[in-house]
Formats: sequence, C-alpha cells, structure tokens
Amino acid sequence: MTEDSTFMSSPDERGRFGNFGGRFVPEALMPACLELEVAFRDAWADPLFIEEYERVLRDFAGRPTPVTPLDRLSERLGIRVFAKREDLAHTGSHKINNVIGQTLLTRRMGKHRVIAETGAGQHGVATATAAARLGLSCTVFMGEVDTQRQSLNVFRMELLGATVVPVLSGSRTLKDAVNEAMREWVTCVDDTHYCLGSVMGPHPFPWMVREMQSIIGREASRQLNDLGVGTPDLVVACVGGGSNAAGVFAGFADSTARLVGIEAAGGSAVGKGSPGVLHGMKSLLMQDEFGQIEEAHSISAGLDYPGIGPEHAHLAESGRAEYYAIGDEDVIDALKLLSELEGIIPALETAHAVAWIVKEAGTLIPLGSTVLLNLSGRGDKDVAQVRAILRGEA
Amino acid sequence: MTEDSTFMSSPDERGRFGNFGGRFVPEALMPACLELEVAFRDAWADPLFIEEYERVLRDFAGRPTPVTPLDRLSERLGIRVFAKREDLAHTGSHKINNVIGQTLLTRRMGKHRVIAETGAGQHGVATATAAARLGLSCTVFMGEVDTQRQSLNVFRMELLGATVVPVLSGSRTLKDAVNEAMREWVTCVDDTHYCLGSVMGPHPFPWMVREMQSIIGREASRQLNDLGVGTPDLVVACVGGGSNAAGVFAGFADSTARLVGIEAAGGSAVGKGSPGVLHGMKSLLMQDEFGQIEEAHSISAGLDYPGIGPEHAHLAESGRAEYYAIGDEDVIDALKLLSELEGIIPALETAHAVAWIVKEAGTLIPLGSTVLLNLSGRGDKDVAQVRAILRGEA
Amino acid sequence: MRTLEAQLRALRGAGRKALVPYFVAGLTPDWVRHVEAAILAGADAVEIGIPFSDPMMDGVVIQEASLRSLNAGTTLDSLCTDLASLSTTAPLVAMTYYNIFHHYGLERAAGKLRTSGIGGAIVPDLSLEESGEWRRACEDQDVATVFLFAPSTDPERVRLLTGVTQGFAYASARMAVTGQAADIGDAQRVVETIRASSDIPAYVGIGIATPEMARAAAAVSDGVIVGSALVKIILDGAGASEVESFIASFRRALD
Amino acid sequence: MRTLEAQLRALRGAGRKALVPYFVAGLTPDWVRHVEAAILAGADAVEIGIPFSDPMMDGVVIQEASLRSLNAGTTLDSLCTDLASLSTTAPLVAMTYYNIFHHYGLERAAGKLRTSGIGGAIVPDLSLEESGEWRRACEDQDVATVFLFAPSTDPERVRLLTGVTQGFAYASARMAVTGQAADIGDAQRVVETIRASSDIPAYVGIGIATPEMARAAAAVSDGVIVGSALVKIILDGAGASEVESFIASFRRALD
Ligand SMILES: Cc1ncc(COP(=O)(O)O)c(C=O)c1O
Ligand SMILES: Cc1ncc(COP(=O)(O)O)c(C=O)c1O
Repeated sequence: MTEDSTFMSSPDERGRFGNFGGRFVPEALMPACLELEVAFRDAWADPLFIEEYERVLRDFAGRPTPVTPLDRLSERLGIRVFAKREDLAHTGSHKINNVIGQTLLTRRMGKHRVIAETGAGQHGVATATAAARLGLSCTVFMGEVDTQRQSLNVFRMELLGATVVPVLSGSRTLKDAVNEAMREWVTCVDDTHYCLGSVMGPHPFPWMVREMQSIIGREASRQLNDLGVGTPDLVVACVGGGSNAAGVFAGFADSTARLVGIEAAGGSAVGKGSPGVLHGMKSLLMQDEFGQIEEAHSISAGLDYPGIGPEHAHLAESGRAEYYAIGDEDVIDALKLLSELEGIIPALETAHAVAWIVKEAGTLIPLGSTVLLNLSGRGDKDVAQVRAILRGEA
Repeated sequence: MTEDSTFMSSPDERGRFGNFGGRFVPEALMPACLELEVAFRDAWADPLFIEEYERVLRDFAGRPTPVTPLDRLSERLGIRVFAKREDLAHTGSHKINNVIGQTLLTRRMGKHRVIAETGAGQHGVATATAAARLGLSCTVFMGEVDTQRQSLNVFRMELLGATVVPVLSGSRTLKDAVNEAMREWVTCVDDTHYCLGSVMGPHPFPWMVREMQSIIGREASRQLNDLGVGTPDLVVACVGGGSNAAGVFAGFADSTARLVGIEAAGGSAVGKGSPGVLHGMKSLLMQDEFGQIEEAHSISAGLDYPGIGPEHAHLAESGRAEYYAIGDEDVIDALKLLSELEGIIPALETAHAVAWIVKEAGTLIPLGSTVLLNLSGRGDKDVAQVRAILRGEA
Repeated sequence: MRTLEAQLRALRGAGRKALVPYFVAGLTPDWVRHVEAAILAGADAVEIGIPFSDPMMDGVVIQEASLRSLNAGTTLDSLCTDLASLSTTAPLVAMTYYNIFHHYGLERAAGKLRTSGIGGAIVPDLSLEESGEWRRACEDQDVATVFLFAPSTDPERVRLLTGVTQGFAYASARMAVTGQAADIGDAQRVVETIRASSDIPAYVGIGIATPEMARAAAAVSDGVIVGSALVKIILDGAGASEVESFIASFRRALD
Repeated sequence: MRTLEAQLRALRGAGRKALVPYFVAGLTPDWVRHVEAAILAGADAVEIGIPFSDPMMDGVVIQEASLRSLNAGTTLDSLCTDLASLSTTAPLVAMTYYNIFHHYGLERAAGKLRTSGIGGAIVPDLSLEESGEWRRACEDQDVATVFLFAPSTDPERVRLLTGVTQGFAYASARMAVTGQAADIGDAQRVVETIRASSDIPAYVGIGIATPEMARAAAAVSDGVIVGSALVKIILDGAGASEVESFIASFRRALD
C-alpha cells in the first residue's frame, strides 16, 4: 500500500531491512510464517481487502484521527508542534490499526482464533476488541506483574470475551509474554494466528505491522498539507517495539523531515543495545556480555522492552532516523505539561516523545521548527499509576 | 445553527419549550443569564464563531465521530442497529461537544474562569480539558460520594489543571453538585461562566446545550444517508439530563423516526416525575408529596439525577418522543453483550439504551427495524465498578 | 397598599430600624417559642424559612438546618399548624424555594400563608420574569411578594423590580448565598439604587452576622435581616433565652 | 561425513537405539557428575543445554532450570571449563538459542564447542533460511548442525532440511515446546517423512517422559531424547545416583 520508498521500502526476500530482520523461529512455526507472508502479500494487493480494512478503520475505529495544532505548547517552546491524535482511535491508541488488519487477515486465512502478547494491555485490549467484532476467539498473554499493575485492562479484555493468561516465567513482563505467546502458537498454529503487537518478531511481522500502521503517516502528511504546514522539520514518536513510530515515519521517510524515535532510557535498544537475535528477529537488543537478554525497566509498560523492531535498527544504522532516550524522571512532567496546556493526557509511552520535544526545543530542535508529534495513545490507562507516583506511593 | 424545526425549535422568549423551561434563578444570577443569552445568540449567528467551534471539534475533539453498523448485534436481534460513536470523541463522551462551545463562548464574553458540576466525572473532565486548551481556570464541583466512587476522574481533572471541590451537602451526588455550582456562581459571576453539563438549568442553557450537541444528530443523519440507510425507524439515546439525547434527536426531529429516550429506573423523571421547579428550570422532577426533591439512585452516576431537561419534558408531553426506563439489573448484561459482540465497551449510561434495544427488539421495536443508537460514551470509566459488581463486591 | 407593606412603612414612619430575624421552621420542636423570644427581644418582623431539599441560595448553616428540619418531618402544613400557637401578631414573611409553593398549588399556598398569619413571601429562585402567576395568587390573598435586589442588578432591572416588590425590598449585601460575612459589602450601593426608583422600605440581608454589622447596614437602609448567624446558635443548641439575648444585642445596636 | 554423524551411524549400525538425555549445564555444581552417571547408565550421547534468558521453545521445567543455572553464573565459557573434568568420551551435542552463539561470535563459538569436546549443536530458533553463516562456522570446526523437524514441516521442507542436518535429524513428536507429554504424538509420521528423503539417524524428542514412551518412540525411530522429565528430577533434588537409575530405566526399556 505504501508507495515505493527509498528509505522505508519492503524488506528483501529473507525479510531483512539492511542487516536486520529475518526469520529466526523454530521449524514448527516456519510454515505459519511462510503462509502468513503469502497471505499478507495477497491481501495487501487485493483492492477488496484494502477497501474493507480502510472501511473498518473509518466506521469502527474512527479514522482519520485529526492532527491538532498544540498552540499553547508551541508558544511555550518557541516551536510549532502538531499532534497526530492516535489517542482518539478506538481503544485509545494506534494499536487498533494493526489489529484490525491482522484480524481481517486471520479470517481471510480461514483461522478462527487469535493470540497476542501485551504489556500494559493496550495491544491486548485492541486485539480482544477486533476479535470480538469478527467473532474470533482470543487469548492474550500478559506478564503476571503487568496483570497486577494493569488489572483493569485485564478485566476490559475479559469483558470483550478474551481469555487473559498471566505469564509466570522470567521477568513476568512483556518480553516473557512474547515468549509465552510463541510457545502457545507452536501448539495451535493450524487454526490460530499470532497477532503480534509491534514491528517486531519474524518476517513478515515487522513489515506487515509497519504497513498496517503506515496509515498514520499517510494521513498525517495529507493533513499537514491541508493545514498549510507542508513537510514538518521533525517527526517525533516514542519507540517500544516501534510500531507507532514506523507508522508515522512511513509517511515522511522520503521527505526532508528528520525522523526521531524516543526510547525509554531503561529500554533503550538503540542507545544501549547491540545486534542480537530474539523473538524471531535480528535487531538491536539490550543484552549482557554473554548474550543474555536484559530486562528493560521503564515507568511505561509499553516501552518496557529490551529490543526494537529491525527496521528501526536499520534506520538507525543508515542514519535516516535518529534515536534518543528519555528517563522516567522527565516523563511525568511532560505528561502534566501536555495535560495542563492542551487538555490532552497522553499515555506514559507518548509522554516520552513529549518530554524529548520539551527538553530539546531550542537545542536539538532549532527554534521556529515545525514538529509533528505522534500522539500514540491516551493516558487514561496510566492515571492510577501517575497518581501513585506523584503521591510517592510508587 | 439547526434549521428551523417544527418539533425542536427554539424556545420562546422566556425560554419555554411548551410548558417547560424558563428561568428560575436568584436575581443575582439573572444578569448573567441574560448576558449569556445575548452572547450565545450573537455567537451562534456569527459564522466566524461557528467556524472556530467546528474547527476545534474537528481538529481537537475528533469529529465527525463515525456511525458504526453493529452487524453481530443486529443479527442477534433481528433488527439493524447502527451506533453513533460519541465514545470516540476526545475525553470519551459527547460531553466535549458542549464544553468546547461553552468555553469558546466564555472567552468571547471576556471571562477567564469556568465552573462546572459533574456526576461520574465525564462532564468535569471534558470541562477541565476544554478549559486547559484555552488557558481558562477551572473549578469542578462533585458530590463527595462521587469523588470517592470516581477518584481516578478526580485525578484526571487535577492533571488537567482543574480544582475539584467535593460537595458535602445533601445526598453528596450530582444534584448537590449543581446546587453548589450555582452557589459558587453567585459569588463570581463577573468573571466566571457556569459551564452546565446538560440540557438543563435556566434559559438559555437547555437550548444552548442542545444546539451545541445537535452536531451529533446532524452528522448522524448525513452519515446514515451516506451509508444508504436513510432515515432510521428509531433513534435511541440514554437520558440523564438529556444532552446526548437532545443532540441526536435534533437531527431527526422532523423526520419520521421515532425518538426514544431511556432513563434509569431509579432516576426516571418522565416515568415517575411530575412538573416542578429545580435548578433554574420548570420540568419533570422526581419529588415527594410535599415537593421535596427525591434522590435518584442509579448504577450509573451520569443518570443519577432526579430531573430531566425541559425540552424532553415537552417532547414527552407533546408525544413527539417516547421515554422508557431500564433498571440496573439489565444494564450490566447489555454492557457485556455489546462488548462481546461488537468490541465496544459502552458507558453504563449508554448501556441503558443498549439494554432497551435488546429487550424490545421484536416487541416495541418491530423486527427488521432500523435503529440508530447514540453511543454516548465509552465504558473505561466504569470498568472498575462493573468488575466489583460482577464479583459481588458492590 | 396591602397589610405587610403598611406595617413596615409604619415602622419606618416611627423612626425605627427594622430588625428581621430568620428562623428555619421546624428546626427544633419549640421553634415557635424561639420566634416569640425574638419578638420579645425587639424583632419587628420574622422570616419563616420553609425547609426545601435543595436550598440553592443558602450556605452551609441554613442547608444543615433545613435538612434537620426536613428529617424531623416539617412540611408547609405542619409548620402552619405550629404557628397557630404563636402568641404575637408581629408581621411574618415566609421564605422558601418556588417548588414548595408550585407543588402545593399556588393559590392554595398563598391562601395557606394568609390563614396562618403570614403576610408575605420571599422566593429567591423565582425570578421577576417567572413570577406572574405567583404574584396573582398572592394578590388575591393579600400576601406580599418580596423581591431580592442583588449587587449585580442594574438600574434598569431595579426599576422593574421596585415596580413589583411588595412589603419591602430585600437588598442583598453581596454576591453570595446566605452565610456570615465580615462586612456589609455592597449594601449601601444596592439600597441607593433601590431608593433611586422607589420609597419602599429597603432591608439589608445576606451575611449580617454581628450587631456592629447590623448597625452599619441599618445606617444606610431601613432595616436588617439576620439569618445564618441566628440559625447557627440554634443549631448549636441555643434555647429561647439565648435567642432572646442574641436578638436583644442586635436591637441595642440598631436603636 | 564428520565425527558426530559417524558416531551415531555406527551406533545404529550396531543395532542399538540411541538414548540421548538432556542436561541443563550448570544447573547444579556437580552437573558434570550427572552427565557421567547418565553415560554410565547407558546414555549414548548427551545434549548439553546452554541456558538462555529467553528459552522460547522450552516449557516450564527447562525454563526454570535455565533460570537457576543462569543465576548460578553459568556461561558458555564456564560450562566448557566444567566439561574439562568429564571423564568419558561420549558424543556431546550443545543445545541453545542462537543469540548465545551470535553474541559470542559464530566462529569463536564453534571453535569453543569443538575444543570442549562438543561435536554438534541444536539451535531451535535458527531456521534453515538463517542458518548459512552458522553452518559455515561449524563446518570449519567439525561441529554438526542438527536441525529439527516438526509435524508441521511439509515434505518439501523436509527435503531441504535433511539436506543440511548433520549428526542426526531431530524429530519433534508434537507441536509443542519441551515438556512431559502422555504419548508419542506424531513421532511416527515425522520420522517417516524424514526417512523418505534421507537415511540420517532420526531421533524423537519433545515430551518423551517415561521408559514406555521411549520404547514406543524408539520403535519407529533410531533413538530418543529425554529432556524435561530428567531435568525435573534434578530440579527436585536428584543426585548422580538417582540420575543413573532414571536413565537405566530408559535404557532397559530401549534394549
Ligand atoms: C500508547 C502507546 N504508545 C506506544 C507504545 C509502544 O509500542 P510501539 O513502539 O510499537 O508503538 C505502546 C505499547 O503498548 C502504547 O500503548
Ligand atoms: C457517557 C454518558 N452518557 C450520558 C450521560 C447523561 O447525560 P446526558 O443525558 O446529558 O446526555 C452522561 C453523563 O455523565 C455520560 O457520561
């Protein structure tokens, strides 16, 4: 669906973006990955499929999401900031774009069940939602620590008819939820699609999820033109696995805009990582000197991941995109600032991107610049956590 | 802005819709009500104001919200149900439409502060949001019982820079929050606008709020035409004060559609009320044999109000709209049904309208009918409460 | 000119500043004795607050007193029955919210006031614009309809209001609900605008909490209304004799 | 043909069903003694599990054992050092995830295996398509690259995989991660498809938990791999002698 791009083109036939990507999965899963690639290529070239995907995004998920000029923040910072409002998409984040595509694909492949991993629960809720709509059965794997931190999201998934399985292995967070989903997938790959939540995992997931998220960037580019802004100087997005960033970058990869991804300092695969293989992909990973994967630690469950999607590793290596990290300490202030100045409470994940913009306005971001912030999700899910932090309880 | 309508026209010069409405306020507030009426008439006739109002609704609040065909529910019930998705509007309900209009009007009147009442917190959050956007200071009155039941919404308002005042008088719920907001307004009417949250209160509020919500009905009518559905057989909305219902009804008042408002059985002003005067208006109220106002009791804080907007009293009396009540016991099932079949967790308020549709499909709603459900808000705010109920803790 | 206004004009004619205490009817079983004690101590007229569930123009003291009275079972009928035992003929003025009369039936309510010896009524949430029916009902029963004048009321509206207010003009000292304040606020200005278009007696109320404030308010008007400060001592347990000495202290300040 | 495969073909040639127990290296300080005990009891070759933080193809037992071993400080280097004390020359095959070798450096890792007496490696998350570099590195060091065959592997892929697997073909009995199962699942079918395109020894693994299951699996293949069931008893505290009798019971079932 995306036009041919110099900087964000399709991966090669092995699923590589430059030196990263590929398909590092157990043989048991190889047929499913190959089948998925064929099915995706076929669907993505089918105007009827695209039409349904876009119709559901419009009539069900509320696309296009608007681009909001953030006037008061802009005035405060001396730059012009615009926000692409993925927080307004159904279920509260960009995650819905991807799951609508993947659940339609699931049905098209004749499968009746989806499984998914989730950290904070956003991707889990989105998957449960899209599955409910199509009457697919749905199981979501969630680290036990996260099921406790985000118990309301667990209940939301259950209300939507999904089964939530607490993952007791490893650090009991997102990384382990992926492991467990992979383990489950091996046992049921015949009738079950693994609905991965970010631009990670084995080929074709990183590419497919980017394509399904690229609607963010395509819309935003058109909307900025309509607003008379044209090409922004910077496009800024937070990066966990990297799906919202990849989605918005895709609309600007061949423009003059600087592409900036913001990681959590405690989950900074570009900043602190090195090449490695995990969860089916070769990418940048936080790992110790022996190649054991390190546990990420971030205030935001959605960025609490030691890796990054392989296309981002490639964009970093090729220099097309820049990646910076923001520590927990700056995140709450940024969340408060956006809330108070603009009436938008962002997700903690998104607040990392806000924090970077606030911090770098006038330094890495020259005064007067035009900045597109991808506002990947709303903060409702985080309000209890933020309150506890501000009250010194967490 | 609405075309001249036979059934939902402007009130007369005293602010009456038939036998209801008017302006029953202390003399201290009369000048403010008169000033507000003038300012509203002036603004609402000013294309520049309308343009800004519509632009903010589009670029900030995410309008138009889509109309979603609810295919699986329709199949289950043997009718065709479409949902107008106010749950996708910024802050999660239709309340934002009204507060964007009123805060723009506040600025236009040269006032620098807004106050508001809130029940569950949706209107409070919306007001705090719209105020933040314009840099207006904001105080929200909320019954102490509700501040405890909805403590996260209190914190959301605080994050948005608003001050939340717990109301200790009376039943410590919505009715008392209105009283307290009125008391406060008397003391600061010079520089403060009272941003009322529903189609209630003294003239011009019921009319103004309906006008500011009528965008729901105008959009929906156009969207149903675009979908090839045309005029629905029924338009169904839940009714607390009645703003989402009035907003959606406004788009269909002069059509052949039956207009149906659903009250909570424990807050049923049409079903159990009689004419009376409260909160500045003459309307239908739940009251005892001595004219003391009764406390409403509903599972949903937003319908927990003993009155109804005066225009609804008029629509009921004139027979143009029908009103029914749904008891708490049917609400949870309806919420679960919509979640599981359609991937949309509705607000408890909205779930009343869903419950009525489910209950009456095939009886009061003939099989094969086309029904537009106004999906006034999302259920995220209610998830903790629903969980407690289902676990038998509440 | 009807009874209440004639009585109050006569008072002014006699050079006396009117002292009008406010009681919440039914707050205590012996509330009528409190009324008598106040009159004994020099009150010239009495406001009889009829409790309403949603007293939108009242501060915490009167809210609480209203609630207590309602919980004790007070109704319009019950308090009128209570008043039958009142031993004086001082002018009485009801104060309540419109829904009470609306629900009772306007003509029936006005008749009830009259037969209970109540010569006027203050209905703070009944705006001039909505008052027609009520005024007609009261007219028939010789019940004066007393209107409030606020600091926010512009001269044009003052003219309209003085045209309809009967008995007296209730001058709000401030933009506030009932309660105890520290000064007499805008009392002088409000009274002056009233006097600019009418010679009806103008009484100052809302926030008059001490004899000194009462004296200051009376100096620029024809009398004062003392509400929350009085209700507060009754809420705190004052009996008839404390009410008497409380009112006496205001009387001394006014004379 | 290189060393490991020659050894295993020789075993088959001798009419013996191969018994290949799996150990998590470093799980206990005396883990090498466990390996020796197993060989003493009749194991023909041993899988040396190198613990990885994210064992995506392993069930709870091996997950837990890996974690314990990592917490005890096990690394590729440390376990190779441990192996220096191993008193036998039975064939050893490493099993771990690709990142361990990738991070160590492929050539360096293959060299390390060889110098530590490890003649092959199973890397479950290394797909055929991604295995080129690793196979080249192993080739140089005479380390066999063992590939897995799953029930989902179609005949076309089986042909490709038999073309590259060395030492033996690892036939997964089922679509599942490691763990203890109740039957031998699809073992027969998987082995048959392997045999249809290659005569390399085919061993059945994944879920073989009892001597009876081992016998059944061996009846349709050339040998069995026993993992979780063994690791479980070590996790539960078994020492070398229990390991010995555990393996002996499997040996008896196979012979
Ligand atoms: C709102 C929001 N933003 C960002 C992320 C990070 O994911 P990704 O990097 O794939 O966009 C998440 C993940 O949960 C999220 O919920
Ligand atoms: C989602 C939702 N729907 C409906 C209502 C009821 O208000 P109204 O009748 O004014 O639409 C509320 C009030 O809080 C609400 O939050």
